[in-house]
Amino acid sequence: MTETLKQEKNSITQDKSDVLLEVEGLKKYFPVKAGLLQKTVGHIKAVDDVSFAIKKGETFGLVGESGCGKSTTGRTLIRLYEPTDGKILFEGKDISGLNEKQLKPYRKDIQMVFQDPYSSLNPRKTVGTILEEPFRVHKLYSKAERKERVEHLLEKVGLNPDLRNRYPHEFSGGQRQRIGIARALTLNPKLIIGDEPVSALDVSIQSQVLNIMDDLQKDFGLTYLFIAHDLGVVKHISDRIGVMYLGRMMEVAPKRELYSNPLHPYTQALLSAVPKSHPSEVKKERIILKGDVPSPSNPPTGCVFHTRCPKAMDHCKVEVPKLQELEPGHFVACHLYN
Amino acid sequence: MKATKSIFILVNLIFMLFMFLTACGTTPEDTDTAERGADEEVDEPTGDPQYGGTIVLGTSGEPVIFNALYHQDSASADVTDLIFAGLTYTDESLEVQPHIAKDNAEISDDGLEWTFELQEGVLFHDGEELTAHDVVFTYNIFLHEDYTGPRAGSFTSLESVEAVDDYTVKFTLREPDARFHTLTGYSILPEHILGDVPIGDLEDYNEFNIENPIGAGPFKFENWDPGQSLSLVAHEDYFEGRPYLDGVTFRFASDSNALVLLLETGDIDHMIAPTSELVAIETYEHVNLSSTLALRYDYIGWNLQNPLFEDVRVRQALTHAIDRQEITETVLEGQAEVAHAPVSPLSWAYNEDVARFDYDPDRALELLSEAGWEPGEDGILEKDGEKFSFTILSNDGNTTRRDIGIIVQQYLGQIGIEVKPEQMEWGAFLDKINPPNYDFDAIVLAWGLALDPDPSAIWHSKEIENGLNNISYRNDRIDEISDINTTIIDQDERAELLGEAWAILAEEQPYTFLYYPNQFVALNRDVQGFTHHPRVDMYKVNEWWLNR
Amino acid sequence: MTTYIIRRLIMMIPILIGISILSFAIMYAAPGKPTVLNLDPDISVEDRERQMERLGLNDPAHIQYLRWMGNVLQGDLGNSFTRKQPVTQLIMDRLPNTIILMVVSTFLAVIIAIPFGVLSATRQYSKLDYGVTFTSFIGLATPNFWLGLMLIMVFSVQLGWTPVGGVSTLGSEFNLLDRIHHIILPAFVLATADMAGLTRYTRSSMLEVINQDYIRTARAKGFRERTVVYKHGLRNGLIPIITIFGLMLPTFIGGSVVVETLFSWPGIGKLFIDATFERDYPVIMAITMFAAVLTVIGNLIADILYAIMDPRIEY
Amino acid sequence: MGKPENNVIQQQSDQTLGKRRSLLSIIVAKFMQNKLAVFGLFTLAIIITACVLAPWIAPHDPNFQNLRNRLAPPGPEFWLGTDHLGRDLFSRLLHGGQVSLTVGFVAMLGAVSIGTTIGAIAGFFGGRVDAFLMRLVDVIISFPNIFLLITLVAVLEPSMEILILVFALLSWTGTSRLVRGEFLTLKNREFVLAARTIGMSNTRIIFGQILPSAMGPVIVAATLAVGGFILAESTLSFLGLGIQPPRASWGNMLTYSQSVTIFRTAVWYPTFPGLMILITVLCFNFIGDGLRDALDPRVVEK
Amino acid sequence: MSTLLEVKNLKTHFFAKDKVLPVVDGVDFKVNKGETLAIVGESGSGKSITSLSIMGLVPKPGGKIVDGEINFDGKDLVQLSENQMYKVRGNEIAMIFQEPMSSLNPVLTIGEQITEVLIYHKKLSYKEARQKAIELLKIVGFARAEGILDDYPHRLSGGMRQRVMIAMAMSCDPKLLIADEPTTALDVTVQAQILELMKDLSKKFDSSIILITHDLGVVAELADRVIVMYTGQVVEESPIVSLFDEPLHPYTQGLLNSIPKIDEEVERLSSIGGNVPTPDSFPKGCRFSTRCPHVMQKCIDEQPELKEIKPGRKSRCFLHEEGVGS
Repeated sequence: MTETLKQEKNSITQDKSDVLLEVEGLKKYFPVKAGLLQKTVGHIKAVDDVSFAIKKGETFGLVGESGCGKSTTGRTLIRLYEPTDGKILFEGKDISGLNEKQLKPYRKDIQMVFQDPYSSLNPRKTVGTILEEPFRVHKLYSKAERKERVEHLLEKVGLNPDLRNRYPHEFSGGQRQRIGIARALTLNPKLIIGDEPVSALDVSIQSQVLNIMDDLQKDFGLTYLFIAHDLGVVKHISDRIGVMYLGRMMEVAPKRELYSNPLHPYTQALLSAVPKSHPSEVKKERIILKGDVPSPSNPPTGCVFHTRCPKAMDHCKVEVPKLQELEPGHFVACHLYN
Repeated sequence: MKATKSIFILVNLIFMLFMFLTACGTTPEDTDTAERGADEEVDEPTGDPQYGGTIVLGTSGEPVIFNALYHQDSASADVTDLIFAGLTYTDESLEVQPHIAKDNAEISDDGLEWTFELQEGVLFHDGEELTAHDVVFTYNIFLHEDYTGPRAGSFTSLESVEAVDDYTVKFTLREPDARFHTLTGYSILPEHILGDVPIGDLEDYNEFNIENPIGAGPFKFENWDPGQSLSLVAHEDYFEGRPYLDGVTFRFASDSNALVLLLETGDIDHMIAPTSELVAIETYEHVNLSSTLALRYDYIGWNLQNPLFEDVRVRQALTHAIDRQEITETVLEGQAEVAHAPVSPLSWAYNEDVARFDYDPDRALELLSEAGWEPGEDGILEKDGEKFSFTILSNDGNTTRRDIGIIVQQYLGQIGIEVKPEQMEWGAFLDKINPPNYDFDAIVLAWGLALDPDPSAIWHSKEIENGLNNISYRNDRIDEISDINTTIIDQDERAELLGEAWAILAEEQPYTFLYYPNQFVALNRDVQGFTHHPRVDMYKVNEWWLNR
Repeated sequence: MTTYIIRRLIMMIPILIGISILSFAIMYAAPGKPTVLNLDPDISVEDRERQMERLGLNDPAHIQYLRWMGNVLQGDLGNSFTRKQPVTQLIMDRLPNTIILMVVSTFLAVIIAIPFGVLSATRQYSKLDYGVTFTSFIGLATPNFWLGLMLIMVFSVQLGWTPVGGVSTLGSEFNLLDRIHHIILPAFVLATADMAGLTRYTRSSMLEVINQDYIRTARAKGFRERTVVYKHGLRNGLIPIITIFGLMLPTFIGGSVVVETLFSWPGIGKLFIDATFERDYPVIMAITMFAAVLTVIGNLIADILYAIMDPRIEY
Repeated sequence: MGKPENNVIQQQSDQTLGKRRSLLSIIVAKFMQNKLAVFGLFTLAIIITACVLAPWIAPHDPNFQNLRNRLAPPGPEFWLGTDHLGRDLFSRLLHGGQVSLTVGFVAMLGAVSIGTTIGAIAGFFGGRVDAFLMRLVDVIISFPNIFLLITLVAVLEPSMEILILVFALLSWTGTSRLVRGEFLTLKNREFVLAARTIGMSNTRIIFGQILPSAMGPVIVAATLAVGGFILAESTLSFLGLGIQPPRASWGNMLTYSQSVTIFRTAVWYPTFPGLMILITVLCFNFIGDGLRDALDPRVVEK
Repeated sequence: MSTLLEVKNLKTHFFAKDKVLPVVDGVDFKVNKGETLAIVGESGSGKSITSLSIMGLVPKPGGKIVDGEINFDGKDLVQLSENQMYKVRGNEIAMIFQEPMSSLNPVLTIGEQITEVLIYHKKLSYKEARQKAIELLKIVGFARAEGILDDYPHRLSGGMRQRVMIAMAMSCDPKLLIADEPTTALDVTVQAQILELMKDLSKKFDSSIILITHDLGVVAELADRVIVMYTGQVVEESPIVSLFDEPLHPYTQGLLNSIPKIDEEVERLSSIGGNVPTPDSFPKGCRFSTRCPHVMQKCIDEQPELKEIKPGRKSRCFLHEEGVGS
């Protein structure tokens, strides 16, 4: 059932009317201050000119290594950070410039699930209080209704509703992450941004949570932006995937296309670096990247990947490659394909 | 591990021992049996005076400047008294006596011309002779328009001073001034050193004032170690003969408590002893206590701008209600005499025959009742719905006066008057009580009396607006007496007039005069030849000698 | 680094100006004027007035402040009102005493606190730890002046081991032993509270460090516990102490007020107290500013030391 | 798949229900482990109770003087003897404790409220607001505290209220730095970000979300501050600037230890207030130390 | 193949005020010379404490080895005095840790931290030690090794620090290297670098390695043999390939199935329900009984033993007795 649904979605990529969120040229720079007067001497270009679109009901995966700007992208989208430049079109309306008051209605529509199950729940409040908070902020429902809804949500994420009077410390990591998901669901959002929601969990718990997220997507018709560094997890949950490196989008493609036919040298290296899933498996020749990710405060010129790219050309040092659609739905930012 | 354990035990032991020592190590030594006489003199000298030795004088105030024309503090006065000499001095019976002058002033019949003959051979520390020109130089500074010191006001009656010859000096007054006697004791400055310094710069002329004062007194300035000590050495050519002591060292300590400890350990030989520490000092076997009546009285001043105290009967009642006898016997360890008027028994102008308002709470209530004050429901006196309630202010530095505020609260409470004692820091206290604020109900304070008994500075109504009459006392007869008494040169005649003033003030009770306290000097038994002066701390030190 | 220091020095300026304005304002608002502190019937109203004029006290507050500021910028701290001497002179006479006292008590505090703090941490929950903890708590809870009084009573008066007060024996030539003899009690009293605090800080800082991963690494390298604690632990543990240390500096000046009074120690703390009571504005201002500068510089030095001790900090 | 999962839920809830421990009980249990802290709390409770009940349990009027019975040694009538004005020391000790403890507590409340508010604002909003407030803190910290204290207390009349005010106004900086530091870390904690994503207002985030989590260190600091203020009052008393008589405070009673005479003839007089200060401050320090361990967020979150 | 290390019935318990936490509860395994043994388990399985027990670095106070033997190269490490252990740690057995960012002392240079081991254990002079350190750094892949020596750890990236840690661990040619989650904190491309490096080194130095990890991918890359730990006990022991081919214990099965893989696609991940029980709430019977899909009454009542099921393969499960197998 879902299999067919997903395929359907893939086939209508080009239909703009189905787009829930569109990001155009998003930039988030953090100033670097130094010197006598603490002037801004440069910027950490955490997110630099990133564009992509998420369609209603799909899961868009965002992968990359630490420092690539994937989390910053997520946090900028939900306006925890002020975007430096670019548009964030939610259902066609640009929310990048709205102030907190104008933003409030959209707060219901976009929600976030955080990485750390320990710090994402206020340790001094009961689970019930945490889950009722969104209702109070938006002045929704009566007291009784709130309680009922909270219990319903807890059930939905597989927790016993009787535990609503417990404090977060009484729960295990996986349970807490479910509570985090439940909180994101309280306001019936359209889009949920998952910022590494399972990376802090043990393997056996991780799969529980992924399954719950899958179930909820079906039940509530949710759209996910799923940020993660684990390629296996991203592959499992996503419909389409964007690969980021040093603040830039390297490649965007439907998941099967991406994993079977990675075009960008970075994507290729990334995939080849994933450890074998079976000891007797023979890997295609592993591409070992040299060195480390450069500092985002002083990114390389031209293509940001050229310093580590096994296929780098002189041209790559000079010109920033554009993200272009090589095959339908498969976008790559690389000079190799010019 | 063993080692650390024993360290731990040791540390604890030391700590406990320490606590124990401090708590129990100091049993009082038969303090109760020590006898204290009001005018006890130091042991008689045990032999003939001998030369040599240095004594250490403990003091809590540090001097500021060694120039009598500019200093305002007693610590400076103590030192300058030893370095400089004046034409006259006031002896322990408060009589003016000649010093550099051969005799007391020869006063013309109209009282306007005062002539002094100077002794010959009086030498400054640098060997120059002190002559009439130095006297003229010194006194002309007061008269100079550029003079910046605080004494110009004292010399308004002086018109000029001139040297008749090297050893004769003549003061010419504008009008007769009985007080002028007391002004002739000022330190004589050396003209040969200061003659070229502009008068306007003299106050800041530290080369002389602080670093190297040169006088004709018994001791020479030697060294000042700020904050710690100041040493003087004998002036070999002192005109009254070389002092017995080789030197005198002032040792500065933070407060009288520190001084008492220094006295106990023998680090200092002399200190002005506070009444509150007598009990301790008496136990020191190496220390003698000398006491004499201080030229001072303590009082409670009633702010007469406050309607509460308008009625003289109320003021009298307040005095009746306070057991001054008990206060002097207890808080002051019996070392004080109850006071009745604003004049010291030591003064030639003292009048014993004034109204007395001894402790008599019943009489107090009667008087208050006459004045319209009757007990209200809560026991507090009321009149026209007003409660008899006020604040009594004292300054926090003086524990005795602070305690008196508290004691008075209880005494007056017993007759139904509500008193709130309050203490303030001295500067703030003065700001509050002085013009233009007069912001107080009652104050506990004391007057250290000037050598001249002229009452005008405190009691004349013209002093209300800007002077020391901050309780706003007003009495025409007092104003009159104040105005004329200084023009009467004859002491007996003046004493009679002043006696009338004291009687009026005692009757009117603008103050409740509390007591005349004794003052004490604690002196190492080795120090001989000491004479206790009621007003001058460093009195005739050239006659002191050490029996060591 | 240099840029950082310069920047910090520049940042001091507004702070110091702020402090100077604040203290001037408080002082000016204070009741009581310098020259009327004596109720002397011999001094006439005119004489008082003339003195007010001479000291510039009749000018409006802001004029007085600007004049003071102008003089300070030219290096002139003015003359004391009551002591007739240049403020610089007064301070220079007393400052060495205060500095010596501070240095010795700091030294005492450090030399006692750090070893005990480290021992206490490395033997957490041992008898020694409890002993040190308890003793430092007592040190923190004892009123400083009371401790001083008791020590004087016991060691100076009862036992006669130490002098009652002062910097040196009167009239003696400079003598190191004599100086030590005089300074030991006041320095100890001044150091007590900080000593106790420092011990606690060292302990908790070391406890924090001892649980770090790199300590485990050092142990895994097979080093003896002593090497682990002193080579790998202590340097890291001392880094936060440096900050505390910078903050301690001003408390020493503050504490010196009490200790100097107790031990008749002629330093600037005692001078300040006297000046406050005398409303000796130039002296009050000078000492306040001096203490403020010392505080700010103390913090700066602490930060610089911090950067030297901790290679992670780069400016 | 559905069945085992439900099964699991059941098991989970049983499990968690079994080891239910509220936050408070964890903190209390942790605190109780610290023997010194418990001792401190117990002793302090006795002291505070005695002082609060002073008007009822004090055997004498603390201000009634009997000048003829000054500095009487401890005895059946006056348990701890009398002072230099013949007042009952025990009664004064109890009433003085009221004053000292009030000074300590109220000043602490003031300092903590100011410090918390300013620290919270600076830490939460950051940027210029933070820079300005921290410069203000720098000024006050760089201001030699005791000097300002002396000047202020000298200038204003040293009543208990003024003393409290001055203490509070000068002592908030530590708390504000502490709170600011906590806010700087906490404001980026994910539960705060979560609160922002649901559109919660800043005020609510500051007071409802961050502040409760930041209170741990503040409570510890506050506990220690009470003791600190009691000591500070006694130091000011030593300089003649503390609580003024006839009102008794431990500080101003202790100052009589300065008098050699009293030390020699009535050593008990300053000893008792001294001990009370020592013990009380010690208790506060013990409690603070215990709370530091008990309120350590690592304890709660792990 | 000779045995280098044999752990027998190791019990490391933690003592809290009112309870005993059996964090490591009867662990048995062997490491052969030159072999890489992986210890796999989720958090709370006791794998890290097992490794610290071998090192004699059980966190104090609280932790204590209460029973068992650790026979290493002919001596029982449990019985060695602290002084004797100093000679073993860092010299014969070296260890690297999970957090490269915090495992190096921030105030000492890289050079100081490497040379101190050599000077201490191998009694080299400073100069020799420095030379050797440069060699080691070159081996772990630093081209400019000299330059690195005087750098402080904070200037290096996570991957570089982990290399430094490895260089440090290898400096005394240890017979056994314990790597506790050596790549967990690293990015996947860096992890690949480190894994390659470790493969090379294990060959080059002929050291035995105990690799502790929760990541079965890393295990698949590096290990020869695997033991799977759960709640302080070994639940399965197996050569690497057969474990992946045919996991015996239901826990291992669940673990393998719940990992999303990049080369397979499943509609729904299988998962192990529930949570890992904490040491104060271990069930009475089989410790996995609270989560096991095959749980039987016997499992709740009794603890199964670790038994050899097939040659070289052990499992702790009653299912094998019943002949149910996998």
